[in-house]
Amino acid sequence: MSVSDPGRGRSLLWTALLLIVVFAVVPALLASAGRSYLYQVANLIMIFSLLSVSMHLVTGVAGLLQLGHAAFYGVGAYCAALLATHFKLSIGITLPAAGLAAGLVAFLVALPTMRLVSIYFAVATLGIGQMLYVVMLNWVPVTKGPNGILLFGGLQFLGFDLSKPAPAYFFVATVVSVSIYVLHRLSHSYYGNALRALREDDQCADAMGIDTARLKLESFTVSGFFAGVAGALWAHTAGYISPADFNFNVSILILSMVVLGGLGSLPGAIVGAVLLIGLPELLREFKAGDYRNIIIGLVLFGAILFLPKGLIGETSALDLVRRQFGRGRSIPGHEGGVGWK
Amino acid sequence: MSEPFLSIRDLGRAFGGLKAVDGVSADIARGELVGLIGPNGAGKTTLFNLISGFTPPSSGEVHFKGRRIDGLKPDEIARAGIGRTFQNLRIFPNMSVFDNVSVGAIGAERIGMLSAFTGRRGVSERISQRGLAALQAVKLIDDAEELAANISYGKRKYLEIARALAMQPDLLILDEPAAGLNETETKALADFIASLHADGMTIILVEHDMKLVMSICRRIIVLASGRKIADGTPAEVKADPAVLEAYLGGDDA
Amino acid sequence: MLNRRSLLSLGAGALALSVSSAAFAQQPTYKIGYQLPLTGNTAQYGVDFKNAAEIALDRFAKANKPFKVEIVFEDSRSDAKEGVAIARKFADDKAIVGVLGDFTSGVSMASAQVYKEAGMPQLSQTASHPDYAKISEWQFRNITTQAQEGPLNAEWMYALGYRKVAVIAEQTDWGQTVVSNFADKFKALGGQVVFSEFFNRGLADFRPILTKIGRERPDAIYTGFFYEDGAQFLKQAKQLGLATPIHSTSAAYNQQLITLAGGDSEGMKLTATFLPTNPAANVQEFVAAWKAKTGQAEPGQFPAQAYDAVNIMLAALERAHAAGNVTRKSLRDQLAATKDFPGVTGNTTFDANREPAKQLVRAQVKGGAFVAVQN
Amino acid sequence: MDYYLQQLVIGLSLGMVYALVAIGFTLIFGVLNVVNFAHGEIYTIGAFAGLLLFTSFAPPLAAVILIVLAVGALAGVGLERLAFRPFRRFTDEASLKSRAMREATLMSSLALSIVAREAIELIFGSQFQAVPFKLLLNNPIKLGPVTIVDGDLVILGTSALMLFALQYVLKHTRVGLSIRAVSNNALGARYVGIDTNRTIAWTFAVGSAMGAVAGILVGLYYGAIFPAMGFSPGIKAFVAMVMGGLSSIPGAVVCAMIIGVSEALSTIFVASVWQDLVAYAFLIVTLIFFPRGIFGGVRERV
Repeated sequence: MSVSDPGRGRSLLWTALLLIVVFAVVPALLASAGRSYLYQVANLIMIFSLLSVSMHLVTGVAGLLQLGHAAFYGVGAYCAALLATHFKLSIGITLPAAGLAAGLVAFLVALPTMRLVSIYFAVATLGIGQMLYVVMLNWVPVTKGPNGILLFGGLQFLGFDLSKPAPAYFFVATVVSVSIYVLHRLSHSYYGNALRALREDDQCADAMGIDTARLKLESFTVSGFFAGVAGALWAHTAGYISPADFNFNVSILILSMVVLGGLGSLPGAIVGAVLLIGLPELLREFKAGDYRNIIIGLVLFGAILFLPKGLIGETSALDLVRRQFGRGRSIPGHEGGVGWK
Repeated sequence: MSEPFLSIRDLGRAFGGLKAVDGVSADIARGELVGLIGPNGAGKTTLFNLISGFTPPSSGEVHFKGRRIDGLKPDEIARAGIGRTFQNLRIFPNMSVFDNVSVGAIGAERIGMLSAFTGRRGVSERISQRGLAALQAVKLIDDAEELAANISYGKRKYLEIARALAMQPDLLILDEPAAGLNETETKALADFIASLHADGMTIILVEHDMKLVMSICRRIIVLASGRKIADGTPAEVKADPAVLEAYLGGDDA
Repeated sequence: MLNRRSLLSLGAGALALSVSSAAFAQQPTYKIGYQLPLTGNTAQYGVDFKNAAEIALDRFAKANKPFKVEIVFEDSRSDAKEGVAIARKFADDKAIVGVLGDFTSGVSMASAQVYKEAGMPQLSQTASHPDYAKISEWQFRNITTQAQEGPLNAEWMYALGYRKVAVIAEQTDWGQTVVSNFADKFKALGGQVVFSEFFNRGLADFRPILTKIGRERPDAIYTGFFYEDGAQFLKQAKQLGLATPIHSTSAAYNQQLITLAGGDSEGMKLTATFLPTNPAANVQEFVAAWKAKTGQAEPGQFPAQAYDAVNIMLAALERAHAAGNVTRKSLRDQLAATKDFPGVTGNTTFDANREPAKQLVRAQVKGGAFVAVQN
Repeated sequence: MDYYLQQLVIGLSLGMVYALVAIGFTLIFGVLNVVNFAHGEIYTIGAFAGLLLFTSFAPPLAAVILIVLAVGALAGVGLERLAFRPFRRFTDEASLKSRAMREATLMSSLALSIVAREAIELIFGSQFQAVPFKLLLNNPIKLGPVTIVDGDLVILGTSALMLFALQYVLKHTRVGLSIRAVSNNALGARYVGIDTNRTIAWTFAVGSAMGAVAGILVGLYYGAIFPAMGFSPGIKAFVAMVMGGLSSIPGAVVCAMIIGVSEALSTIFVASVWQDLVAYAFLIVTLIFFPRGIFGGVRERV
């Protein structure tokens, strides 16, 4: 593929820019500010970016309104915390385990509910989220219920201690970047197009030979997996988790991020996370005090009113095909007839 | 060569007490272009839905390429090689024209999640090729990047057909493709369908526009009140008194 | 509204005062961080703490001490992720030598991870989780733990002749300790716990549980709730005609309980470390200042704990200043050395595990007020 | 036996509270197909408005209810104007009930509900408001082996009255007729000269007025009026509506009762902390067997 290919060039440029920002510019700024508080905010923004991007796959791309995402975040966090406290495992193991556990739970709860459509599916996810929350809160012998779980030992990876703010930042940034890249590939591919078809008109997608039930199940499971990964990151960076971190309001917060940035847009989901985590902290700096939450509500309202497509509109998978053949070029071996005889 | 291409045997479907489709049988050979006509409420769309699996039949069987397909889910039937369009134009409005068409190819290729990571080779390349070929066939290649919601009504009609073509189906079912088109557009569409047929595609066409059906179909099946009342060449059907009565009676009702 | 506005201006005034005095640069100013919920579902508690803290600070400022103190309040919404961010923020601010708060154990403990790492003394007025003070040598609290309160109530109720008791508490870390500490002692005494359950905080309807309790026909009910849930519980118990005596903990000790439940709260017994009717001078001074500042009735148990927590912090700061060395480390050591601090919640001494030992008194709702009782 | 009977009665009264909230919620959904996340806040506004009236003017209950109805209606119209109308760019059937419109209004109503709740909290504080005791609707009434309170009767009466009034309004008034028309076919309604915008505003007025009355009644019933009071009944009403099949008001009422009863009865078998689990498990099981709600097959929309 030639370098002059505009689609590929542009997307490479964006990726490079983003990586530079995440791994060089932001850490440099953070280091020069010398405030662990800012590291904390940055970590939180990244964790919630992963949560919103994982919800984006289900809600933005596949169009399944998900009202219980925080529960899978919680399942991941609890899995990581339990493994870390009972078996003294480090994040190298708890992180994938948390993802798998959350993915498995997502898969199991999705099995019976996949037949449901639109608002019925949404309210089923709400019910499942609430059920998981009630379990976290009340299954005292395992989750310690409202006592929550205290993780001692900080953030260890392959024998390295990453507990200090800067190493922790790089660890979280790496995990989140890789995860978001995977989710990006999923949503920005023909597989993503199949999910979009499901969102646009599931019956019609059926008529195209797309196994919509399988797609729903898969996207829900993958989304749960990455929410679980985010949960492990939170558990290990915060050092203490309790059910309150995973209640309905958190699901709504994540949904707001996805919608604020523009349903269907992955960069939008990230922007939404940056805004909804960053803004409250920014307002704290400006001593907005009691008016903080009202301002956030108004910003959310204004964004929906004035930016009906969100801050960033939906992106298409088209540059994929542009990348493959280049625009306007004739298709190799294609003579204008149709190839379906 | 005993098995016909598509074989509908005594197919029936009742909604409550109403028999929307009542014991319809028909065989369709590979490469045929069959018109399906009938007055409003004759059960044409229901018959389509029975064949494509959107409505499960209450009686009868459907065999396609030697395989029994009634009772299968719509996506399984689609993958067996039956592509369809919808009466009320169901494109994916918030996706680009190309992405719309790609969905047909995606379904036929049965891609899995891993395909998202294999890059440009393999299945993704095949999908791109199929999609672009289908777009070229309907001459929408210049609109590939346009949002489907933003193209004209006439183009959307072609888009829907292109999406079904990207499946590379063995049988194409078109549900009133000319609805809402003007005379010139209808003519162009007729030519296009005829060219598809000339390329070897097996097509069943439901249409209100008699002129269109009569001009391109060599065989016409007439439904009335859920029953097949005529099956033959345009000339035979036109001359059939049962057909005349059904249409006149239908006007009264 | 009025309240908050006056509060704000007061805070601004205090700020201006500290700024102007800093301009003279004669007296050093030390900063204390206070993280607490000022918005959200638990804001009422945080607002109480803030009022109590400002009363304590005001009193300190008038006492002509050789240094100034400024308290930085940050709103955590009782949300762990905000709490941790605040903790980082406090830890970053080199001028902050000690931290008060948070309200819930969950947020306190999540924040404690940061303070442990940063080496910042943290004194919570309400964190009740059994493991809170075990996190590190930097965590302190000024709350009667249930390890102390539970057995005391068990003995009291056993002495009243109750043998079959139902226990119910909120489903929080604190509620868990309410039930376990009481039940262990009560069973050890030879009593019987015939019913033991938890409820989710903010439960609107207690009647299903009350009906269930009623069926067990206990001699008495021991409860672990805060005043709002408590008021609902008492009202609905009365509705259902449940006449079983009800005992509770110091957490229910708030005049608001009587305001909300009215006559239905009559007769409820509880233990507390703070009684506004206590004639001691410091108690009366606090009660008067509270009434003047908030325009409310007498302060409850929690504001009193917050008031004491702030004063304990200030006293430790004073000792550190006198020793000529105010750092986070020295402040921690001075906090740990707190002995017989005369507060409105009784004398406070931190033991080796940085837990306070408190003197509990028995009280009962009589004639629309909490009064001290012997049994 | 008495014990089970008592739990059943409690469950029914719990269900009635949910039903009271669900009626207005379902009416609005039935017409627009949108989830109004701010319905819980309308409920809270109704409770606070009623309480303010009581404490400042001490009018009789009936007068308060009338004024709260008006306050709720106004709040509903305001809500519709701010959070719903701006997203209705075209008034044809497709865009009225389009996905984009549903998503946008879901979020806009959520955003407004945050603003409203925070504003109430800023003004009144987040604690329970003290409700004068003589107003409380919790005086026990013994009925043989079971005990109910006068509030149960008031809520039952109000729910029944609301249902009948609503049926009357829908079937026998011009406004009701246009509401039904817009609900069934917005475009058709427009063709026959019905002002869609005005009809939708009316729907919000009626639905929100009912929500507001529910707020003050339940507030007096439990003696618990606080800014976050709308959250829990709001969710339960939402669940009841979906279980009931989205646009069937009687269906939502029945399902609200089912939820209430299952919550109360579940405490017989498990600790009460699990009662939410039972209620939601019930929801999931219902949806598995009735993917479109129990009463979803009913074509009549409102």
